[in-house]
Amino acid sequence: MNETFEPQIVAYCCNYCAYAAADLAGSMRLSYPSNVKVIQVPCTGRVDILYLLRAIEDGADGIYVAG
Amino acid sequence: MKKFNIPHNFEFTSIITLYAQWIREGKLKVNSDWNRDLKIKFTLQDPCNIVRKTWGELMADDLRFVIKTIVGEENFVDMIPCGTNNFCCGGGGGALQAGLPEQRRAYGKVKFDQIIKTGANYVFAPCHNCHGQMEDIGEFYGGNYHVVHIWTIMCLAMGVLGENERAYLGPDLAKVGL
Amino acid sequence: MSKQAIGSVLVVGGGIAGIQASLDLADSGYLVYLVEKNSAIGGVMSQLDKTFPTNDCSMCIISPKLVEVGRHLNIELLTLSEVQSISGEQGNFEIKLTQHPRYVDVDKCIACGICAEKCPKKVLNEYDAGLGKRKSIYLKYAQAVPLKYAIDENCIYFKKGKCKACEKFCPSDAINFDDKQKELTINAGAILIAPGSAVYDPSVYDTYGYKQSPNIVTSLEFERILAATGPFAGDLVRPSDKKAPAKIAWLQCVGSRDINTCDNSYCSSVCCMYANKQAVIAKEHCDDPLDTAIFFMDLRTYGKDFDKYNLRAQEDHGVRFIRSRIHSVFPDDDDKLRIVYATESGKRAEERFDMVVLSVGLSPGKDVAGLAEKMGVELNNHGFARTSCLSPVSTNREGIFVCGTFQEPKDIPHTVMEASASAAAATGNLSHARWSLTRVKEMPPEENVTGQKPRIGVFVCNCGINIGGVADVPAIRDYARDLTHVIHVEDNLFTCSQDNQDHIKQIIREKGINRVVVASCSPRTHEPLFQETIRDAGLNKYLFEMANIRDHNTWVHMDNPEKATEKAKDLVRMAVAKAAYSEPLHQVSLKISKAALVIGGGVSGMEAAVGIADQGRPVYLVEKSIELGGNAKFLGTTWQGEQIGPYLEDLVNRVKNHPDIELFMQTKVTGTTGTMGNFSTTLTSLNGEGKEIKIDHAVTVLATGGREKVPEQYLYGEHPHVMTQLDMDRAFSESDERLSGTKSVVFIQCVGSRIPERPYCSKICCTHSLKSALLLKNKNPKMKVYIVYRDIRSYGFREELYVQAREAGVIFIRYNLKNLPKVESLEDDHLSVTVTDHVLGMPVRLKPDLLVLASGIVPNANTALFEFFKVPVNSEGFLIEAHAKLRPVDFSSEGIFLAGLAHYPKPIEESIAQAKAAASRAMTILAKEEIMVGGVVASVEDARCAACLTCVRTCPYGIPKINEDSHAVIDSAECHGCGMCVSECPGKAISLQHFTDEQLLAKTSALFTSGG
Amino acid sequence: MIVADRKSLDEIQEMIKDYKKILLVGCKGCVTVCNVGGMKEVQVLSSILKIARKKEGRELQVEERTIERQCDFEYVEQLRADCDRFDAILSMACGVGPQFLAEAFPSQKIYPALDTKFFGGAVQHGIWEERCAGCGTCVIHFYDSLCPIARCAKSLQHGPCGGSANGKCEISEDVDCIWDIIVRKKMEQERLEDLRTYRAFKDWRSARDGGPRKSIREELVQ
Amino acid sequence: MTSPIELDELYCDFKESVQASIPEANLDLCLTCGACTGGCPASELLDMDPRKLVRMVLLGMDDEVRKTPWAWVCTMCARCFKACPMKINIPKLVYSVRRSWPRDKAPKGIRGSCDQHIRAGNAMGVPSKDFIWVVEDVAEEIQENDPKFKDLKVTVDRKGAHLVINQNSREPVTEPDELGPLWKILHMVEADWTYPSVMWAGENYCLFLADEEGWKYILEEFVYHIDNNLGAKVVVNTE
Repeated sequence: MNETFEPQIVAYCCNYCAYAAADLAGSMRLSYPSNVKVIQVPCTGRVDILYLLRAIEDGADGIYVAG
Repeated sequence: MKKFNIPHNFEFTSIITLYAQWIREGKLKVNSDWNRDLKIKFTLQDPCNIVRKTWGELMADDLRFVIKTIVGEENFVDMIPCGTNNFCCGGGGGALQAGLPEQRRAYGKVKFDQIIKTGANYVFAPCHNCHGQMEDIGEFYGGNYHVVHIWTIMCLAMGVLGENERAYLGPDLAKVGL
Repeated sequence: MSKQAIGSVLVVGGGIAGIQASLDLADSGYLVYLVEKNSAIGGVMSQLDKTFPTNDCSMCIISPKLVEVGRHLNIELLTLSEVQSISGEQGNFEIKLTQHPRYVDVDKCIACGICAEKCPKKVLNEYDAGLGKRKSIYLKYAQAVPLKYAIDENCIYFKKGKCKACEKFCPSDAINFDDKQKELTINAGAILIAPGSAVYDPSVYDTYGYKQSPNIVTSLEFERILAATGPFAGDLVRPSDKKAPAKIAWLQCVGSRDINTCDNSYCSSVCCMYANKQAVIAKEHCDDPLDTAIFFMDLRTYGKDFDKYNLRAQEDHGVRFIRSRIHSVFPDDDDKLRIVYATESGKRAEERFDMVVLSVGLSPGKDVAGLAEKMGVELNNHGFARTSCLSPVSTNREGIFVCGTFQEPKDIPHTVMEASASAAAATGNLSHARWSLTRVKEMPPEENVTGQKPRIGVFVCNCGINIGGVADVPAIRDYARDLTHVIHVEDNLFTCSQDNQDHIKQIIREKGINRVVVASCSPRTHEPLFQETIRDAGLNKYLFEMANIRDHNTWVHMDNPEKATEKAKDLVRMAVAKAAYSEPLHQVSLKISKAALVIGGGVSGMEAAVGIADQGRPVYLVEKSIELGGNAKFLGTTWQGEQIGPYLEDLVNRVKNHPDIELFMQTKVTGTTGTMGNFSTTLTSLNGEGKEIKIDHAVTVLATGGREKVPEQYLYGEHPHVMTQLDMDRAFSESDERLSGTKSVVFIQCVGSRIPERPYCSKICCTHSLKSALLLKNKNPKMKVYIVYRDIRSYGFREELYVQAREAGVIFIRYNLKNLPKVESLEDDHLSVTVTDHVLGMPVRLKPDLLVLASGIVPNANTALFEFFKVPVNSEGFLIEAHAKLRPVDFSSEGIFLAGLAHYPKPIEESIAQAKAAASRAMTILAKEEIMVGGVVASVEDARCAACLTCVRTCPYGIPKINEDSHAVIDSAECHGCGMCVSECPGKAISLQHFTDEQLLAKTSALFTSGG
Repeated sequence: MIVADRKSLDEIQEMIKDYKKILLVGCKGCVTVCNVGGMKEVQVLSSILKIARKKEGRELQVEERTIERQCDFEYVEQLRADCDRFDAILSMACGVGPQFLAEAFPSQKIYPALDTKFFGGAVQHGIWEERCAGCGTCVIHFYDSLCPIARCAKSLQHGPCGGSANGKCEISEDVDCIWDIIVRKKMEQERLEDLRTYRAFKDWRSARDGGPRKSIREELVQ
Repeated sequence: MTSPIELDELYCDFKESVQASIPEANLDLCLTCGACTGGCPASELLDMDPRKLVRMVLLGMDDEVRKTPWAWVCTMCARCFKACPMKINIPKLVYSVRRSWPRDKAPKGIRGSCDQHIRAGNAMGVPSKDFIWVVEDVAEEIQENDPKFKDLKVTVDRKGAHLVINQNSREPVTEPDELGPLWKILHMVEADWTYPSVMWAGENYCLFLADEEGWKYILEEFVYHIDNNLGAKVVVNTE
């Protein structure tokens, strides 16, 4: 993996825990790479395996499901 | 007198207050023309006993009014800090006779630094303890300033300062107003 | 109390206290008159940049509430008004008000700002704490509510009779110079005073030279310097030369805890925490490292997560904390400021700073004494409202209540709690006048957009510097222009401000937008606000999508603006992709139960139960032990010396004999289902037969409490003379023989608190030890009493106890984690405590007859119960509230509230306030007949359903059922909208509205197509 | 219901390795109920196959269809229109499905994506257990509706074998000894004697041993 | 490690005595906040500072308090008192410490000056007549060699004079020439002033020694002399 590799990572975050945590990381001004894009779901239970597979099919380099 | 509540029917005041009063009343005609070109810098030590511990800001203002009248506002530099918050010179409370010169001089270092910071050639010491102490720390720490009473410079400004009354003046003022 | 009580409440003061109280009152059925003396509401909180402990920017969390008050049908906002006189009594007050002229017609003014541009007269801007300037015709601040200009008294026309520039240029000729002062008379059933307090003016401290150097600022001025709307637009620069500072010092206790230069002997409670916050936030504003030093006496970070915040400030952000009060600040060359201070060991140290912030305290507002007099409200010796700990929000006058900093300096979470509490107290006996004066809002008919091609409007927000300062907002806006279905794009400074809301409504109508995307901050805080706005424009509120380009983007990628801009574009593209598939959804109204379930029979539980029952709603109170009272049973007096015993007895009786309270002693909750409005919980009695009862209720209040931690150190349990504070209280009440003949007593503070295993402060132990020490000294002044402490946290007026204790000769010795006191039992079985005197640095030994350990508070273990209600707890086991700052009594899941020690350790007066607040919050639901449900819920497509029972089995709330013609059915009123059944259903028969597969897949794939 | 498991990915990939365009057909019957062959599982498998193929750098087109059942020709007919467009058809139904498809579309190559296992039920969501071996003559009423034919490794009908130890079958401790359960139940009901009644030996011809079977209902046959 | 101080055996007698004589001393209220020590030039001298002194008093370490020579280094300038949030009168505490010293142990320089002041009315111990002689001698000199001041009038004990000036004893004894300037100023404003002969010196070493009897005696003598013998209305403290 050369250094210029910019992975595209999609993160399914549940509204109450992970999404709130991501907000908190923002208000605490922690910093993390910008390759992660958060998609808000009511609960990680909502994340169908199909989403993960379709994401990979579309070119995702990593998927993060946090709840 | 209040401490022992000794009855007395006279007021107690300071000569500084009188100086200021007399200048304001015009009785004491003095100005700072003499120093307009000489531009000799003066600073002032606020004696704790007459400023912070008793008359406070009033005395601080009177002192500055008198001094600015006799040396010119542009030639006066205040210490930092000054007025009621000024540091003590270290000579008060009998320190000069306390027999602890090393501590006294260490105490006076703050005052010395203050004086040097102003860059003034002369320091007004309207109190004998301050006068003695600042003289001493001046020599001890090698300051090139001179310590004078207000009356000395006031007489100089009025051109009435006698030749023998210039012990505390530096060479720059030795001849002025003779 | 006369029957014809009026169903309205007067709230004096439009700060966060007045705002929260007004919202609670208006939402539970009362007309509110909110009187504010300035031209807009918001109070001191609106001037703050960021707030602790969450670091939210103050404006972002208050503006939704400002807008809500501004648009609330049942809140009559009376700005530039003051109370002249009041008459009448509880239930029926008549209040005379004077409304000063605004000289601007509020209906016509569109706050375009041209008048201010043209106005020649410049005056000091008090909103910017005098740092910046504003015009004589002004808007208090950008997000002000009401967003209307006003002209102040220095206007040239008033002074010299000429100019009128504003009138010439005003596009909607809203200027009205002959606007007169109006006298209004209103009637209200109760009055609630929340005028707040004044920020202390430190010019009397001549040693600090506040006026001499522009780089010596007050903490409020520093907030303005940090704020994006401040005089330097958020750049942290020195006022003297506008250069970025390298070193800043904070001096604590300026205007507090001082009986020499000023006469505020109390502690202002908030300065330690805001200094922590300001240091952390200031560092963020500087590119190169900023050295921050806070000079303090006792570090009073006593609230929830405050100590953690402080530890983070020290360890992660490198803020230096120097325990030394400063004598003087000397101006130095190049506008620097020199501070000479004594270290803890007495050595002299000296540092030069670029800026000095004076952490000024809070003192009574200047016209507050007059107001109190008009109202007949007594003040205490500090000039604040006098209240009793056992009825913390009531004043001496029936029907008049108080909350916020007018009662005592306090932080915003505590203020918000008190605001809700006073709302409940105020309407304690106005319940039958509920909904009598309130109005109903008719929404414009909803446009039917089904079948229409999507026409998306994208609004990109700058949020001051929060987004605009990092990402290239115009580029994001232009990028969005050519995304599919997008017909309108724009960017604004503050999308959430009220003028922008009206602007969005107008654009929606003009351009026929049928989907709206806002790229700004977190939907968790702002989605309801925007949804209501587009609903007001006739669009169904679900035709809306947000892209969080701040919390998830600019705030966390500050070091890489290009990447942040790219990511913002991706997030906007994803949001637009999902918005294209969004469908209108309709909520349906659902009858709700009237009852409330309160769990926990301590003071908090009982106060909440009585609070709700007094409002005429039935309450089920469940207590698992055999008697009511909780910890209060062991307490002697409040810190103000009020007897707790009689109060508790009276409270228990009121609970037992209250017609609307059904008591379940020795009963546990063994299961619950349902959602807000329709919970159904099974209770099991523990005394033998274990009979079960199912009760239906609309809301739940968790008041499960906490208990004193049993100390594991300092010979507790091994030596008879080592006791905890409750043991000491018991010893006092039973005049235990161990107390007679004691010659020396030692208290050790922070036993089991503020340590790595429990990194929090239990908040009450300092006050408790001080109270006990004073009792001992009163018994025998000659007795030697020592308090071995780390920080004495007698915040607010409790500082009086600390002064009295020292006056009585109690000796305070400070220890720290690296040098704990050593407790041994000598051969003659006498106790010995060795500790290092923090001033002399010498070991001292005490031989106390009694050793009292100020042990901390731990929450009662209720993992099963919390599991039933699915409420989260933090790492120490305390319940996590919805929002630490502005929703300290709610949970994130609707309809459940919390109060008392289970939330965080707190003194009894704060527990009572929180319990009443819970009651008030509950009433915002119980007051209604029905609530709107549905929206984001799952729905089944019968044709695809194979009745395979997967959904029935996976749903955590057990809601899906199989009906007679063997299809699954999900009751939209019950469904929590989590979507687990949707992703598990093998036949793809269920879809979660607003989060359908189509929408989420579109959002996911949008990330990977074209760009990103 | 008929319970099946999905074949491993390698096995499926091996089957379709030569084809570029396949049709993946799900069945809304038993395999949906046991979460292995419904519309969701079809989409998931389709995606997995495409990703696997993409990793090999070869392209694969998959179309997805899910019909009511694959064990009735009328439903199978719905695929007729498109069936020729594909190189092969992958059926995600129980074993019956691929065979019916093959019978309906003899020229098309049909492959099974599942391994059909047994008749059974879900003792818990996600765990199915065999209950019936389809022996053709049900005798469970003799054993208090606990069928030793299906649930005993050796289908013994007259008591447990020597290998039964503390309720577990000798072949694996995950398998309960059904006889242990039968005897305990009889003892609870104090009707242990029932097991002593003589019964004729079992006629296995009605089972698989008697060759492939048919079930004909004259009244329904046109 | 030095053995720990047994606090329970110490009793704060000294603190009680100070509180008794100075009720508003507020000693107990000390927050150990360090404001005094931060602003005191005498901090760290002799390993002592105002906060440590107050702390020793509060802990009852009376003999260390009485023993520390620091009491003579502190000049009682009250800069600590100005900033102390609890208004603790540390200067008066130091005064009390000085008072608790046996007279013969106090610094002999200060004791000497105080004794001489009691005896001779000025700290240098110069007899009044010598003071009068010097004054008259310097006055004559000025009258002779400066025509502007030929009718300069310097009097001692002149009844009915409005102002009484208390002159520091250093000038008349060691630097007589320094007396001139003040006289000239007083002359130019035609001030109606005189020197007192009794307790004429302006300094006050008995105060520094904290010898209350001596200090009281000097004042009484001085006041008696002014009110009864001179009847002056205003007493002026010189620079």
